[in-house]
Amino acid sequence: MTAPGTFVARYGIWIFGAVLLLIMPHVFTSSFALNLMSQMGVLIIFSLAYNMLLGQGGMLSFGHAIYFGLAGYFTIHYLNFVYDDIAPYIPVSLFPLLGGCVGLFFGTLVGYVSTRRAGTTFAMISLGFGEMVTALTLILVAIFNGEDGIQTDRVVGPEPLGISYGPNIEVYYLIAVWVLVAAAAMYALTKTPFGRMSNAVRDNPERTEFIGYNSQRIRWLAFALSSFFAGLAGSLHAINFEHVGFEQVSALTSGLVLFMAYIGGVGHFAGPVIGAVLITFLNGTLTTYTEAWQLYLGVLFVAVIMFFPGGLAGLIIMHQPIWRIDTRLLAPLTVPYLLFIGALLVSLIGFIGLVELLIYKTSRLGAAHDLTIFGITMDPSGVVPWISFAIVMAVGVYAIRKAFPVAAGAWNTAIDQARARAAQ
Amino acid sequence: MNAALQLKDVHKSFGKTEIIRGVDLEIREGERHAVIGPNGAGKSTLYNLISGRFPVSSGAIRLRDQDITNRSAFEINRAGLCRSFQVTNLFHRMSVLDNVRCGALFSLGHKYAFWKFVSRQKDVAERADDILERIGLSGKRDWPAGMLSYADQRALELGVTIAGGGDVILLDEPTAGMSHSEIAQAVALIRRISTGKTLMIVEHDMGVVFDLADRISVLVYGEVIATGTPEEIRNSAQVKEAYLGTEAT
Amino acid sequence: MESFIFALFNGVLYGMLLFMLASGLTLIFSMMGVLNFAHASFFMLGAYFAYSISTYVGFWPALIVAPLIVGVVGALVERYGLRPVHSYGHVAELLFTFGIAYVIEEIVKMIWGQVPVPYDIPESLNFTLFAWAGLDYSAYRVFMLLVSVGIFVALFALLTKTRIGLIIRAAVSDPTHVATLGHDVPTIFMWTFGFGCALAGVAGVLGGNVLGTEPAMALQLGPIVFVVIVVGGLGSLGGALIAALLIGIIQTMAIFYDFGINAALLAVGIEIDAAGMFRDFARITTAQASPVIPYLLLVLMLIFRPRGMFGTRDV
Amino acid sequence: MKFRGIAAFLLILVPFGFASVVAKAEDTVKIGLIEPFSGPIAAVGRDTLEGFEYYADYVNARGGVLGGRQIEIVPLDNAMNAEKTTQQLRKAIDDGIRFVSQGVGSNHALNIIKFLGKHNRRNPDESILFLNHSAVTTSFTNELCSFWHVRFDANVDMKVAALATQIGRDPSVSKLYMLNQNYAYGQAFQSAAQQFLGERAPNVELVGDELIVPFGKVLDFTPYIAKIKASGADTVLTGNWGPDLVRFVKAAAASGLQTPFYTIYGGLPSSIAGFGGKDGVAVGIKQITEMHENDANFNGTPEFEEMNNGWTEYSGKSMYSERLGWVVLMFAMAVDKAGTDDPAAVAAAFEGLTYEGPGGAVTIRAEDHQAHFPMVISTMSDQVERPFLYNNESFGVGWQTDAWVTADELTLPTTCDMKRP
Repeated sequence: MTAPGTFVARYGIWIFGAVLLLIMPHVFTSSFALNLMSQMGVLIIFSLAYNMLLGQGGMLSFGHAIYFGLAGYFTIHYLNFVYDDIAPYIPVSLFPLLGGCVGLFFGTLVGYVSTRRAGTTFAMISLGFGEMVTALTLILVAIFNGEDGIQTDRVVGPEPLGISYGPNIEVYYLIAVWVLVAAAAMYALTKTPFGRMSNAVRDNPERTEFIGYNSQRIRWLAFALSSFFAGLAGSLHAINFEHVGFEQVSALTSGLVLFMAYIGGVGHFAGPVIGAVLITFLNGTLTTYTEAWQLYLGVLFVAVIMFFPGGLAGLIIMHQPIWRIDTRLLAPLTVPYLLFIGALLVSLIGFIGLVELLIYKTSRLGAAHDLTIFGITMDPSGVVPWISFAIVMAVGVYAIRKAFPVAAGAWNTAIDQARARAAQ
Repeated sequence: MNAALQLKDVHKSFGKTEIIRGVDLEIREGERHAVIGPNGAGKSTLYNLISGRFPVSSGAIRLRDQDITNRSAFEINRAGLCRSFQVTNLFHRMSVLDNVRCGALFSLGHKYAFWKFVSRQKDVAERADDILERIGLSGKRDWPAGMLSYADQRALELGVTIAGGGDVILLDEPTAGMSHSEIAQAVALIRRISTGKTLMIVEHDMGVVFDLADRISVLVYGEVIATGTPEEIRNSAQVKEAYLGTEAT
Repeated sequence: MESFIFALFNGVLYGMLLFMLASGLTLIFSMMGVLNFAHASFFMLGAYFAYSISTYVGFWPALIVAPLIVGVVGALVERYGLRPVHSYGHVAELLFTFGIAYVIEEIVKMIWGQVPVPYDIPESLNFTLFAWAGLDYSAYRVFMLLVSVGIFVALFALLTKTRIGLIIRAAVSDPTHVATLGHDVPTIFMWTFGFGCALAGVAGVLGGNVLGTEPAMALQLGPIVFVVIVVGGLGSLGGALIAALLIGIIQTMAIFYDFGINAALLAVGIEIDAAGMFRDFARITTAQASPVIPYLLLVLMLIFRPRGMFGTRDV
Repeated sequence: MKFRGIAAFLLILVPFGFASVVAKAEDTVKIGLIEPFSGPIAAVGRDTLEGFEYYADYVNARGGVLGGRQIEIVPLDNAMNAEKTTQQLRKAIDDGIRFVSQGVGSNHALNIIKFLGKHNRRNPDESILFLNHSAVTTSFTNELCSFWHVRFDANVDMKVAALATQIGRDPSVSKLYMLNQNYAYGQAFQSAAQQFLGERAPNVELVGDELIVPFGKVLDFTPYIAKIKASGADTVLTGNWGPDLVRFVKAAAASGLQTPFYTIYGGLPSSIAGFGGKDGVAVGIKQITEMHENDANFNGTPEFEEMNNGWTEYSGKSMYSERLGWVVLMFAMAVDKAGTDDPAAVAAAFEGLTYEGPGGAVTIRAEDHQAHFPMVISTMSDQVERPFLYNNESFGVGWQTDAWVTADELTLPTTCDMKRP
């Protein structure tokens, strides 16, 4: 990291991100899109926080939503207390900090016991805590109000600078600012002694003990700091929706953030950002088109684990050595990659067609309607659509098997050329 | 002469099997001390007991005037004892530079700090540059450790070990698996890094042992059967019978 | 005293059902070191296959065929999914099985729909064998108990008394060594995984009609099965049995001998405001808390004795 | 550790265009139906959608509303996630939808009510009316009541009051055991039952009153069955649903417990499919509904018979929540009465609106927008004329009327202090 980066090289991506966050609501102006983007922001923070555990610290948690959700509950309660004049007023803009502290508190507490072990033991303990807290949120109705969750009105107290946080756009910008602050803070953390040692503990916990570090202490610290940012995100989530319910602490949310971080790529700082944006987008829009989006999401997750464990960010980063040397080396990759993507699309069309047919068959036994897939209307009771999609899928899979070695070969050639050029 | 490291009647059993059966050993301040012995004699176990990887069953271990018996590994390391591993034990996904920096961080007082950048710490940079220079990996500082050649990984292993600045150094078969030319380089390296410090080394290659060591201890079936200068060991009938006679390399 | 024995008996019945669920999981872990998150999903597949098959040919053929199909599905998942992931380490394997569990649930919904399927206890065993304290115990429940015991005995014998058991155990501790002896380790692993899944299938066939066969059943049962094998000690068959019985008995006792937290708090002089925010704490009784007890046990066990009651290694 | 991967950000955002598709301006009156069409209980959402579509077709085939405009049902998937409900609500607003309906999951309904409370105040020109078809939390028509909310189902208190009325009348009930889920709904059921049993069934002794951790966490109900036996109860009252009901009934049947179960949700297709008709009949499941197919009232009127037969033909399902029809039919009546599709006018038109259903008059009370109608308590039986049909498969069992509870008996006071715009 001694590369003499110019100002643009070092801060360019951050400025780009800030500008993007600034102009997005002017490009996509609908209330739905605005809400979706706000949610993306919240989940970017949450999945980056989660990746402090999984990607940076090597801890697989099945229960990180606890800190996200509990901070949300706290935020809503506090807002309501302010309404009822029980608690002193705090500007809404600073609530995320408060939520972060709640996350930090619970993270420190639970982390103390759960981080004494790493690996699968840690994963199991997180599962156990997750189940217990979810059960408690349902039972302790006075605090969590069960399935209904609790509600608030975020427009409270004086309005500094005329910002009331009534309009959604103001909340969007609040989230945008916090996304930048939290992402920068978490990025900075990776560069500190703690961040480095967190990586070291992930790679080889035993060795850290022999260079003077207590690996449990590092895991604990990582866990607590990650919970802080998870709490920060949870607080923003609560402000955004003015509601928090048991879903936010449940295994569902824990699983979702795991999906985001992993599909985006845990090996790279920006991976969870990509994952959060992509999954939130799919989550929000695919439901309009198909009932099977959860299956597609699951298949995508399994495919990432099996075929590209680096996630989407990993796919991009594996080309970094090439473009660093010479972007023109990427040109010969175009055709093989397009071939591969084409094959992938063909097999996907076949797969999606079959899935949609099957779903239609099981879910609408009674009424006989026509089915429209990819703009083609067909009679799902006949055998023709089934055979057609099966053939398309078979062709696609065959093409993938042919195209993959070509694409992989092209990448190998390019990287070899890049290395040869670098050695010169 | 003061003892840098002292073992008194150390025992270690795994289940019913006693691996270390009452070891008494004294490593003097500033000497290079080799431990030799046949396979399964308990050399690695002895290291693991000293460095805090396993607790002892009975007995006492002192590092200078501190009792380090059954203390945790990081406490022992902070007291000034550092060790390497027989099987390369690095942070394989991190860069060479970061491996060395990690080794240096604690001892330079940066500990668990999360409010300052590693790259801005002059002391860390100086220490890392110095060590990379000494282990000959300055040119590969940005390589991921996992991608280094075997010999380079062994060198980095040494680098991480000494980065913390501990002055009692335990090396576990540092030349295992190396070719002849690599061994010569490794010995020179070990000599360089251990100058002015106390070195304890487990080694199979007798050439290396007799080349480096000021004194040698022979460990057989969990017991030290002899300690002395290379000359004394070479001429000891007891050692010959128990060890050199059958397994000399 | 009789009521205590009665509660104990019910706890044992329930515990043996848990053991049947967990046996395949502990087998897979002890052989392969893989914590199979999707185990309950294979259990669910067993129940669904049994339902479909039994509508055509009846319960008894389904008891044989459904686990076989589940076993083959499991073996295929191992061969084409888990094996390639193996090289990324145990956490990746855990993640993979987590993903598979998710996908299986969606596939089950696609094929059998989201509404529970009417999978019933077979007529031939649906008669009352004996009654105790006013409760009828059907032949089917006793049959389930016998099968669980049979599974335990058979697995125990398989692992300790047979040649194949020796090879498998050797393969765990030293795969390369076993491979050099001419045994095909990947194939052994594949069939071990398949066999473990088939055991889950058996549990599914027998348990599906008692617990209800629906797509969410895997999600509901998954965590408790984990608790059983972790508390018992990963890889320990006897540990899984004891843990299953322990959890079964504790949960049953907690409901039988209902005991309120409020009473306990009052006993030590703490009174909780009946209208305050923490009033619900006071309302909790052991019966209500009984489904949470296993998780408490899990967390405590992992903190104080991570290898479980009878485990030989940490999780 | 470079941040360059963010360049992918842009690429990913490209398809965002989809999200802001502008609604086509068609001359239909749209009802956005926000239900789970994916996720764990999508089947319920889909059945609801089918019902809405059938009745919308029914109205449209008879000339639609406002002299020829068609009613269009727009499905909006919330995947059983309360936050997503809010999101879909925003989407509905973007698409110019002014009427939304929902009913599965009272937490979702609560979100809608709260959201509309703020939205309709902040944007009076884009007001939205919420037609609640099944969310039963009592407070929605009490302290949380809203001008923008109309409820077509009886609330928990009304249903429990109806059950308590019948339990008080039933001479075979003397000792009652109660088991509920330990969360907001189950606790509400419990306290309502404690109140109404005292008022309407004073001779019945409550010998057990338990709460369990909800949503499928309890696997073995045998200990509870043993407790019921030991308590000497002759009747069970439970608000449970889903696996918590299915396993409870299965365990009761397996242990030979033969005390009738008074339930609210025993008649859901997922419940019957779960415990199976045989166990249901063996235990003696009772349910409370607005109507069931084997009731004498149901088969008297040709109009209703035609409507119902058409439904079964259309969907392959028996009628089990007739009120889905009321929602659409009464909506059409209200729009025509108001003479406009302006939500405020339609909401006002709903007040006091009466629809003559097969079981009697359905009236929307003006004070709290709560529908009032007679309800019927029925017992599961395998000796019925019309067994329950789901997706063209018969469960082999159906319902037989025990007794009706009149609308007057169900009328409870409201604390609603409605603010009208």
